[in-house]
Amino acid sequence: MSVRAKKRAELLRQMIRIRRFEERCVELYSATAIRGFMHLYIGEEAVAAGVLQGVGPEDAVVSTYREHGHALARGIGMDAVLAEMYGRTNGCSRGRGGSMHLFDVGRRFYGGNAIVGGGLPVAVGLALASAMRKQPLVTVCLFGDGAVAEGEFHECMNLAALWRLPILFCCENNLYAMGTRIDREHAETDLALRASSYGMPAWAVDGMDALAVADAVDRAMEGIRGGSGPHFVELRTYRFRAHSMYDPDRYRDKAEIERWTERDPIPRLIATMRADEELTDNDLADLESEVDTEIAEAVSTAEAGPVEPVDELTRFVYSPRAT
Amino acid sequence: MSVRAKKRAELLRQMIRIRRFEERCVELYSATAIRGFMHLYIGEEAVAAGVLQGVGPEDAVVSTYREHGHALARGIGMDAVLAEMYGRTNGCSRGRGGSMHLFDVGRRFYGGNAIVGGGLPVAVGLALASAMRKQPLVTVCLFGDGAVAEGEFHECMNLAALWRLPILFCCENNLYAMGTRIDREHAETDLALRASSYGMPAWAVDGMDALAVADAVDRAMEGIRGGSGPHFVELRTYRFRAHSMYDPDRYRDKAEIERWTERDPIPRLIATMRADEELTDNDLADLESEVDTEIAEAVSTAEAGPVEPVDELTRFVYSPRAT
Amino acid sequence: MTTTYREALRAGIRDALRRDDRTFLMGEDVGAYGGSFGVSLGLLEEFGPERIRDTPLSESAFVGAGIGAAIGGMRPIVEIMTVNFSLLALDQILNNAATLLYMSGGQINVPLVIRMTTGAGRQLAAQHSHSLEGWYAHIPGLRVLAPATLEDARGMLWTALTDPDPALLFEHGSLYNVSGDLADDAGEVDIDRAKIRRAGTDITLVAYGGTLRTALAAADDLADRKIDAEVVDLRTLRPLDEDTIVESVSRTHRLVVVDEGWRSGSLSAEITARVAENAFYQLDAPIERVCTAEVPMPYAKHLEDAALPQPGDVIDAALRAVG
Amino acid sequence: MTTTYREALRAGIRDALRRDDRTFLMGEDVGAYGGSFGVSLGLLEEFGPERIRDTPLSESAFVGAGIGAAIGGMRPIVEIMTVNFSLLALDQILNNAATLLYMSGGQINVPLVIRMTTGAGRQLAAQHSHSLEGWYAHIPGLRVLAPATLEDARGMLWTALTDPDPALLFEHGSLYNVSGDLADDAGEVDIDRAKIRRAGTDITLVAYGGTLRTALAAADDLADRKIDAEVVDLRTLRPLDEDTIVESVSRTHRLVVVDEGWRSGSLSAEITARVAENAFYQLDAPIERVCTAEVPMPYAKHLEDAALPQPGDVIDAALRAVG
Ligand SMILES: Cc1ncc(C[n+]2csc(CCOP(=O)(O)OP(=O)(O)O)c2C)c(N)n1
Ligand SMILES: Cc1ncc(C[n+]2csc(CCOP(=O)(O)OP(=O)(O)O)c2C)c(N)n1
Ligand SMILES: [Mg+2]
Ligand SMILES: [Mg+2]
Repeated sequence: MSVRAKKRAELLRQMIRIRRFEERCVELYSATAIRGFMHLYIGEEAVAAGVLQGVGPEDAVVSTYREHGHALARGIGMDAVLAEMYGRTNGCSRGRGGSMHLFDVGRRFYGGNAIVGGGLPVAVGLALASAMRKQPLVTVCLFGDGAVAEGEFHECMNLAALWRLPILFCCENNLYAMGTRIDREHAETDLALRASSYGMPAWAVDGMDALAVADAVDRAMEGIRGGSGPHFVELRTYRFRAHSMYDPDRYRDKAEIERWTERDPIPRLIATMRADEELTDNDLADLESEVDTEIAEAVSTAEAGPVEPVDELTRFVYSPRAT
Repeated sequence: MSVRAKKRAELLRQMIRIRRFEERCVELYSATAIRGFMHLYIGEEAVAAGVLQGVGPEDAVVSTYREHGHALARGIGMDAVLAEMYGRTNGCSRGRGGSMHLFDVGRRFYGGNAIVGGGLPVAVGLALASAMRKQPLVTVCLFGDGAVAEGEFHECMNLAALWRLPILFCCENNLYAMGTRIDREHAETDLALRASSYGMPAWAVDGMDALAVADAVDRAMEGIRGGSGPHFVELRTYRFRAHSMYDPDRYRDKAEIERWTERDPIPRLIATMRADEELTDNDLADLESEVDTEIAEAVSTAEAGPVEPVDELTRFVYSPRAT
Repeated sequence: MTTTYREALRAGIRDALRRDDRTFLMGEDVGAYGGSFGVSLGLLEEFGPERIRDTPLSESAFVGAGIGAAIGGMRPIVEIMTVNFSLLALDQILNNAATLLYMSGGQINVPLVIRMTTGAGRQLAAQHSHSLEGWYAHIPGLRVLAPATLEDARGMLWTALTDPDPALLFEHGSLYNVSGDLADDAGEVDIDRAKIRRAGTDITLVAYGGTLRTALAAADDLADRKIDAEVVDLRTLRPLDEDTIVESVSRTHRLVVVDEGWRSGSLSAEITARVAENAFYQLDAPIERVCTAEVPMPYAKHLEDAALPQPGDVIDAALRAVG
Repeated sequence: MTTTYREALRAGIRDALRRDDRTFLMGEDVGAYGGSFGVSLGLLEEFGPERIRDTPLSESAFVGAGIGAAIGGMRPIVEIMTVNFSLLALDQILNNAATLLYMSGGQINVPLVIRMTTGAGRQLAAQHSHSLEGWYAHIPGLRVLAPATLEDARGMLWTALTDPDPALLFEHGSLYNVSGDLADDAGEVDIDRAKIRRAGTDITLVAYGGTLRTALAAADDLADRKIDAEVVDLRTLRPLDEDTIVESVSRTHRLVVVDEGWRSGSLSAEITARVAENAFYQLDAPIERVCTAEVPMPYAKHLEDAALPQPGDVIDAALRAVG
């Protein structure tokens, strides 16, 4: 396989993993195996796949509560993610975090922040640390269009640009912050334009096209690694599902959802790969069945996962102190 | 006198009132008649004079802790301002506010906010109220270059622009936020450019030129009253004195201060008026002596002001409740 | 009429909007989405987008705008989606809403009501499970309300809106679906006094908001054990109705405080202190507090249950006290 | 060596910067200005702008950046100019700094120290006079320190920096100029235990930070009246050293708590509650609290004095207790 074909295959694989995983999560939520807030990524997979493929193993990632896709594409085991959503000790946050708070320090995946905009300052600090430590690393920070309205966004863009920090801001613009459409949350709806007003390279990309996302991110990462400071990419995407499992989704037009569904990133990449003869029906079937197996195993692992003893409730509030 | 000459005379009068008042305040501070934080406006008078002349009597004004000039130009009595700084009951905030918290609801002067950026949301709300009540009024909000870095600035610019509120943002860019020079607080130091990225008319003005400030504000107010939503003017100015009475001013070059002092707005306007034969030596002497009298009277009033009885300490925490 | 807590709140808001055209509701997703917890569902259709006003994700700006609008003559109801996000607006609440009346020497009233959801119990984990109403009850200048019943859900808003001072209304997330009977014309309720929800002679259980049901459940169980518990619903957390508490304890001589806040520094501490100060010689046993464990709230159900005050914990505490 | 509290703090910071090159100081005006209260004066020259890092006015961003930098391997000291402005960063402190370790199931340490000035007494009025350390002491996951002596000013930072968990250091504004003797090689201090600053047998006065001097002054006066007061300096506000307090009260049987917070819901309430719970049968009189009046701080000196805890108030309370 060519390098290009390999890359595409990997993008497809990640997208399908995320999609099928979350489809399963919906069932598990209905079956009450998963509880709390759960925010689905379905429809937005091209962003996770395209962004995370460009992030080096030592680079840092900061995400939001809608982060199943980011976590999986970052390489956190599906079993550890699902066990977390089951609230088990073998979960990637030991059952304390749940769907919104996935962590994996080994993979430099720093969550999983459920305060809109709350991850941005932390990401700026991670970038500051690598800059001060002269490590050639990039911090990648993912957040939504809604977060752009928060004060922290502004403060962080300014700080990152002022200090020329090695950070990539990835704005997942899915056109809605819960039920609020972008033109009712932003005076300037061109978010890349907003970002560029801080004096950093910023542009918008078709977030339904995994290849375009990957290319944009590769280009941005190159710029950042080359020392040209923070970059911003706006990934124009759409969530096919409601905001969370609690959301009756009254505020969107069926027609709008349909229009976007036609741009589903998975069939789209499949079509491209087929046209370029990089993917056969067999390949796809293999991939799907591989993913099925992975999911089945994740469910078993999660179900078999031990429950934290209640007397461990206060563990990790503070570090154990040397005495 | 022509309308133009009258306007200029008034600008000059206000600037001289503010200047002489604060020069006196410095003495009174040394004499410990005034305490707490005191932030001088000396050097920036053209902004207060130029902005406030354009504000109608029913328009609202929101200011900062550096607001002696705004308060005086708004028409709050010098005696009420000074009595406030003395902590007396005849002060414009009944002695509870001090230098940083001057209020006069009758003149729709809503303070006097000492949290940097903290006045902006309130101003947005005042503008929202007049818009919802269909009153043809404008809210004028004054703040510094430092405030532009705060998250609240961003949130408020967006909200005002999104809702097309009748508000004038006046950024007093005196190049420093305490000891921090503008290029160390902002990635983009052109603050008008920053503001225009929210899609509102925004431009910079020579804040040492009272006439230029007045013209810019008149133009902006016309736009806002005409229904074209929020405007932003950046007033490029300089404080001749330290940030506050506590500040030893170690961070600025003497040469820089001198360079700016040469652009003192008061001699500058005097020169213009003289050149246009609008001002004689006598006029100026009259003006100065009028102001001297006003100050002397203010000092007497403040000194004679009663002190709030201590058992009134808890008054105004809550409104008296009808029972 | 059978109704839910959610519907009672909605009826209260609808009453207010109909009664006074200066009243409007503003917050994230109050309009098209119908309110994050469905409280304002249908109001957009009834009152239109001017009065049911969706805001961007900008807690500081829109809470501050509520303050400004109140000053400007409106009677805003601001919804902060949950108490967790209110931290982003805390400066506006503390330094403006609660302070302007005093700081201006009695000139500026802020007739604003801020509603928000509080509390845990739905596996929303560490960032979405706070009970911080105790913090707000620390702030002079605020009135802090916690409706625990349908009557209060419907009527407290009414009373609060007639108050010229700012009020905060905490709605416990676990109550929205609670249903019961409520008179069609239920209206204004007293917000000055705590209320005895169950009379008893052996021990006083003080609770509020989400913990009232916990205390009542415990009281039922204690009754089976021949312990006759009195249950006091605080209703108003600031100013505290100390008299009702002290009076009850003076009859029962024993006290358990049930509070969903983290134990150290929660409102339960203040109640304990008040009783220790004012009914010390009435007490026959140490005061007991049943609070939330001092941990960031864990996601896993069994851990969350262990962290939160349960009827069993209240029963144990009561038994120790009568023991 | 004679030194001031300010110099002791500076020496502590200098020690830290010399000892560990992962340590840096970041905040508004810590560099060129020398720190708002002069604490970091000269450090910029000694350590350069990378390590003495001025930030824009962006409390949320730079506090969050401190969190991120700590996670990323640095040992940041973040200065928030005063506690008043810390509200703007409270979300970062509560929802990230205090929570990440727990929420990640033990993966993420945040070895961060945040310093800030607290307290009133200098006529800075309502927005600049808060004592909110009691609020921070409510947050699980934080260590909250209040150095009241030169030893602690110098040494607490040292100990806090060796702690893998986040710590907050509250410096009372009225202490900076206090001078006294301090050993040249003064270093690390215990931050786990409260300290008896004056032994006594008749009554326990509990104080911390700015109120320690008030309590000691009262104790001197009480001695003249043949009342031998013990003065306990809390030093660490979270976790509270309950044992030392209870042990002292068990000897003296009487307690006055002196706290500059507003009375209702201040730390004094928690201390009262702990004693009421754990030393109830040891008490011979109701517990007394001497706190700040529940008002936004007024500017006028006589009103501010009346609002704040004074030695006379402590004496009166003690006399009531020994009654
Ligand atoms: C500060 C804050 N305010 C409100 C919320 C509630 N909330 C959770 S997600 C969300 C919408 C965020 O939209 P966006 O940033 O576009 O991300 P998306 O959900 O579309 O991925 C809101 C309002 C929150 N979590 N944090
Ligand atoms: C939120 C907040 N942070 C810090 C401060 C302390 N402070 C007071 S004034 C000031 C500088 C503000 O600069 P700018 O906005 O340019 O106004 P200027 O003083 O130059 O008029 C600072 C840092 C404050 N009052 N509020
Ligand atoms: Mg979105
Ligand atoms: Mg400035």
